[in-house]
Amino acid sequence: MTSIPMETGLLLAGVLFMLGLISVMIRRNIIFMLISVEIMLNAAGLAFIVAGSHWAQPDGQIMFIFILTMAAAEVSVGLALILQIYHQLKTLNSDAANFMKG
Amino acid sequence: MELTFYIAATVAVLATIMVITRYNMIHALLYLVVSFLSVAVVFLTMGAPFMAALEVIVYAGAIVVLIIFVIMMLSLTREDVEQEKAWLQPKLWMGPALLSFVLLAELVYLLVIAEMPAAPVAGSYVNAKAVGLALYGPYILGVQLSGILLMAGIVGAYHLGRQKKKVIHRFLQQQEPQKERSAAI
Amino acid sequence: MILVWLIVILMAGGVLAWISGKVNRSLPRWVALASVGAVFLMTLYLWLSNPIPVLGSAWLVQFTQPWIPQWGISFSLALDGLSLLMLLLTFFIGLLAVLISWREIQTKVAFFHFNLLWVLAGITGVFLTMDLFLFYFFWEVMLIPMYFLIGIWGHENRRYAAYKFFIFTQASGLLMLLAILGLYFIHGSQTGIYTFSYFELLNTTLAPEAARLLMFGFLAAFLVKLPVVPFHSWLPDAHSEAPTAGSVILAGLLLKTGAYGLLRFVLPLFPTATVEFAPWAMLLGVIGIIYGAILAFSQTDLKRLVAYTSVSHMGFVILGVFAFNEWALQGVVMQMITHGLSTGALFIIAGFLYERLHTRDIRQMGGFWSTAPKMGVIALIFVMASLGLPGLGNFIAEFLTLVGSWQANNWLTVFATIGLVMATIYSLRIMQKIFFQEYKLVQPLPDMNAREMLIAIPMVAMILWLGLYPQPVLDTARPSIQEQLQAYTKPPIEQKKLPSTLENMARVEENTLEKLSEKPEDAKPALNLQVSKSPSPLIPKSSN
Amino acid sequence: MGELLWLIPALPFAGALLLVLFGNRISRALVSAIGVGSVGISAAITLVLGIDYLSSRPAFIRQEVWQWFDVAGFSPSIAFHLDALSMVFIFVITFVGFLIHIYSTEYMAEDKDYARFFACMNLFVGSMLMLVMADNLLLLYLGWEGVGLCSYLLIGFWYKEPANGYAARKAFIITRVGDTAMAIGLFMLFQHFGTLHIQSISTEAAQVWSVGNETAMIIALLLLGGAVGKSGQLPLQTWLPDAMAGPTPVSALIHAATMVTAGVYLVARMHVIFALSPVAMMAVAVIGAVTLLIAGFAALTQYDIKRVLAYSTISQVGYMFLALGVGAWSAGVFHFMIHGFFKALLFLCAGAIILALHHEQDMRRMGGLSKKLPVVFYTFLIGAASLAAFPLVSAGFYSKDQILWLQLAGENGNIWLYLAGLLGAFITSIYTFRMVFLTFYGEEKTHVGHKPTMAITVPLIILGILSFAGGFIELPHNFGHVVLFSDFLGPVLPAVSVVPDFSQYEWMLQLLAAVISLSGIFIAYLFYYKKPELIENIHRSETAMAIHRFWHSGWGFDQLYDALFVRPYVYLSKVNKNDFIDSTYTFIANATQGMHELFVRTQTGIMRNYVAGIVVGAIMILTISLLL
Repeated sequence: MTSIPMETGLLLAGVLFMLGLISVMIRRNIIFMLISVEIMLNAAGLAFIVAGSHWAQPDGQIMFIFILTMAAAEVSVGLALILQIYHQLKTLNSDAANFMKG
Repeated sequence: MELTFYIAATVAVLATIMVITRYNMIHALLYLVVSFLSVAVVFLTMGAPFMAALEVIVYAGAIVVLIIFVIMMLSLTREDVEQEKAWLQPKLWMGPALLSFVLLAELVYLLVIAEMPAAPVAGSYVNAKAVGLALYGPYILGVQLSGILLMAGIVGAYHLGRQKKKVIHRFLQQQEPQKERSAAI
Repeated sequence: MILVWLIVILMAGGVLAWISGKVNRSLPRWVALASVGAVFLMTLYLWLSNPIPVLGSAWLVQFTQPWIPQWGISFSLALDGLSLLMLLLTFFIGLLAVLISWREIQTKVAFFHFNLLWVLAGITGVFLTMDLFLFYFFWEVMLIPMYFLIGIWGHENRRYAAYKFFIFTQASGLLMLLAILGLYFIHGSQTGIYTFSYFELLNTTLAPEAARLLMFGFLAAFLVKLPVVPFHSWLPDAHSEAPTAGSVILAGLLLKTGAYGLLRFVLPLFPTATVEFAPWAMLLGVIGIIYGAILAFSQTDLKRLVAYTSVSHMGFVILGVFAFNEWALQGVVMQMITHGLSTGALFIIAGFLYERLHTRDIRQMGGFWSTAPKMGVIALIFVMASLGLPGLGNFIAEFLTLVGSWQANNWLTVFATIGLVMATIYSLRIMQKIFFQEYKLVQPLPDMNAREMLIAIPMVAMILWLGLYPQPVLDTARPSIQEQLQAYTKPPIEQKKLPSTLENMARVEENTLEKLSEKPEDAKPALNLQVSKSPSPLIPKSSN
Repeated sequence: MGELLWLIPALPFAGALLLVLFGNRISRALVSAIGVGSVGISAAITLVLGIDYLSSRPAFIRQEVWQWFDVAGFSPSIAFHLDALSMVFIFVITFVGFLIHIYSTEYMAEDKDYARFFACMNLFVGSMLMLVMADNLLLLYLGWEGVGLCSYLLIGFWYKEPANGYAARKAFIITRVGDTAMAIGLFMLFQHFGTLHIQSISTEAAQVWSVGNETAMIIALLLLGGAVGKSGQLPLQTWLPDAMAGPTPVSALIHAATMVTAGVYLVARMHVIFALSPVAMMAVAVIGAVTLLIAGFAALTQYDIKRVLAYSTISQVGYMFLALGVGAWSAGVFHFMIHGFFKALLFLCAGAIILALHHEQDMRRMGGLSKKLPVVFYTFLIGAASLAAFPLVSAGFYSKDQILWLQLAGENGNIWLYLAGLLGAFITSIYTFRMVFLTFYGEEKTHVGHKPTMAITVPLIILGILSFAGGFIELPHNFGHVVLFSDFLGPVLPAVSVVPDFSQYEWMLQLLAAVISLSGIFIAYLFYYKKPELIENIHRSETAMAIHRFWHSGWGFDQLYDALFVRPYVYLSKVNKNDFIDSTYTFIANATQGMHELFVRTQTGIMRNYVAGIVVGAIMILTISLLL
């Protein structure tokens, strides 16, 4: 239990985060982007847990709970938005929603 | 225990790679569930069983289910998978992957050069009681804020999820009349 | 309390004018006329009744009420001779502005008069406040309605001009705010009293570098407003695009707030830094005089031409302010008043012509004397005023300024005086292009009507009065000018040069003594007559 | 009687004011009554005051009307100062001015802007009176500038012609150049004396400064600048010939009674300052000498009768400067007075001719007028004789002879100045009688229309008498020795000290001057009446014609100034019409706009790009923090 070095845990979090990040950048499908964001959030939560376990303090876990809450809220709002976009544009292509083009 | 950790970590990474390379959304989501579950195992090895449970219930359970519901509502077909395939050209991977690896490299470098302070306590097991006490003790404000956030999320989701006839902003309408087509439908 | 009333009447009048527009279209005009008239009469009463100076100094009336005491901000107003003169000018020009808009402004009449009165209120506040925070507040108050005046009722290119005006003055005003805050904190850290009060801040001792920086902050606002040459370019646009009333207020009043700020704040607050900066400031003034005059010559837009003459005339102001002696400062005060009148009058004439011709292009004018001789005479008088013809107010102003600046710097004064020749060149061009030459139009140009004469004649009377008997004005301004110069207990000119200056001072006293001794003679009917029987052409005065 | 002093300038001003206010609403008769009457009453008051003054002989009379202003000891008054010098000037101004006003009632009778004309004329006379009566230099400056304004208004009186407007502006601007120099002189005087009161300055300057003081020299030269501008002397003389664009009475007023003599007055009035500086005195004399020659040669070649007279004025004022420059103050003032009479006479005669010939001014189209206009002819002849200094019987002879004599006999005299004066006298008599022969002799070339009536002839006759008789109040020592005039001026202007052992040659010099004058007349007779083919011969030579053109254009000064000042100024102004400083601000605005255009491209609206941007930013920040 104690023998797992913190670096390894953090490295895992980092790798997961990177994978999520890559996916956000390459995907056009907006649902995939949402999924990737979930991966990233999860990775961040993992980093908190790793740190919390290293210090044997509850704070890391509490942060994870907050991230979890936030992820839940985010995903519900995000999905609602996706539905809207799909209804408006009849596509899941995020590039089509470029109304903010300057 | 160590071995468990490494196996779980490997599974998590592999599952995540699978998530991000799938063309079919449902497949990707299944891999995502695998990824979440393996992360939950990692949590267990880290001495956070309560969090592992939450991970399974909320992430692998609620969130993924939510996404699946939505995908079902959109009634996607094989064309969409083909479309996804067309979008996901190999050459697209290069830039983002490079950027991310640079970032990862820097992160690793930072981890390597950092002098890790030794853990003060040998046993790093933190039980649910300690978490609950901290949560409703010093973090009570955070809990309340989370409640508000969830409330806002519910309201927002409800509001956004409603079907409306026409929601294109008047500025956009004036400036980009070609977007009318989507609004007209 | 009367000072508060001045501002309150204007602001309330503005709101009332706006509301009354709902009732009747022409009611706002009357409301505006009544409120400006009321404050004008109040100020006139103040002037004529000569209130006794309070505080044992130049201050005539004071009013202080804490506003935000935590930060040392108070609603502090005070009136001295300088502000009194400026207020008289403000309300006089304000009355004219209301009158000239009677026919010209036909859209959004109520809102126009609201803006007009609020500009005047802002200017009044600027001339009265003795609290730097409040000063900045009023500085902004006069800015925004002016922006609307230009932007809504201006000519073709009004948006551009309004933005330009706003950006220039606002950016420079923010620098002033920084300087005010700097002064506030320096004073606070020195004495432990954090206050924006002008009188308290006067006693701040500043390190030379700090003084220099803070002075430049204040200068930024005032020099842009004045304007001094590299920062003048908002003025021609704003003046030429604004409606007539806007141009008149801009030229007559807003520019004067810059000059007033120099006199009231820069000189007493930073005596050493200003002395250091003085040669450069005077140089800027001279450049302004010459540059403005050269540019005025080639303009074809009448209002733009007059705007550049303002640049030229304001050069005299800064030249005089930084000469640090009473002649120059009296000249500056006179210049502020007479320039307000003469340039205002030229803008009014441009407005009259625009009403008739719908153009400001002087190439399309000419020969108007034959059909509009009255307008010709009035224009001639003000053109002559602007070139500094003796007998009209501007001459006194320019001559005193130059006499004063000569004591400070000979060569710059020489160049400034050359500016008078250039003033002649552009002024005569105005007359030539508009009133002389062959008459080109098909329709005869109607001469001035009764309302227009009602506007023009008081201005003519004022400019003549100021040219022939300016003493009441000079007397009113004297105590406050001496007050501003107090920081220069030893004026720099006395230390640097002129061994004979002391003699001059002695002679000055001698003169006043003699005047006293001549008083008994004044009682006789032929008091002013002196027949010398002595064979030598010595007058008794200089015999001692 | 001194209480009436203020009325002398006030009446013309009041007349001008009335005419400005009501001129368009009252009848012409009333306009002329106000216009002529105000100056007439001034003249009458001058006469009364003059008699009073002569009988009581006070040093001066000073009347303060009110204190103008008072700033820190600088306290000029609206106050008038009457002494012998101003008396002479007031006399000439009011009387000659009055006669010109009478004359104008007929000359301008047809003009539409009758009231405006008289308003300006009154203002002109008033300003000039203010100038010569001022007790301080600031009030003098008021009159000084007022004169400039009126010259502008009157030269450009017929404003529809752009050329007239140009001439008017030229006059105002060029004289203003001189005024500026004078203003600087005033600043210096104020700096040193703390007052601009003329008498105090005069007394103190003599005490404070010794002869040759540098400050005194600078001040004197600056004042000279002002004088040169108003008096049409080198180098600011170019406005005066163009000033002929105005109606002829205006020219008469400018040349005889007002304006051009202001410079002479200023130098005479400030003679204490000038006397302190030999350099400045020399400058005055040299400017006078050079000007009188240049203007004389230019006059020889003019065809426009008024331009001949204009150049002759420049030349004659040059004589006055010559006199002032050697310290012969009263001789200069004497010549001013005589010149005032005969120049007014000549101009008014020229005006009568022009009126008779339907506004024809070219002498080549005149001729044979001696029979048609006898009064004009005889009076013109008197004036011409005076201008040409016809010996013994003309007033001009005595005044000019005195100046020439003092060039040699005065202690500041100089043989070169004398020779210049003598040559000038020779040329003067040539061009004067060239004018007479071309205009009045030969065959008639233009039909005579308007015959002058009383309003024109009476002033001519009066002026003719004055031009004839005026000289007898001051006669040389060896010839009657009448010194009424210089005695009169004695208290104000010191007499010139004469080199003692020189007086024996006086009669020789007078004879020389007489011979010069007569030979000039003879040459004019020969060339322009007896043998016109001589002129033809000259006209055939290329060189002669080149010189002719050069002189005709007034020695090319106009072209020179045009190239040196006018065109560069206009160019500078036009090229920068849109204000290059503004373009720097426009540049800032455009640069901001450009940056906007640049950065707006990054806002693609595509979310993936934004994410990539965030990543790049994160990498950059991390890298930088790692490197540092």
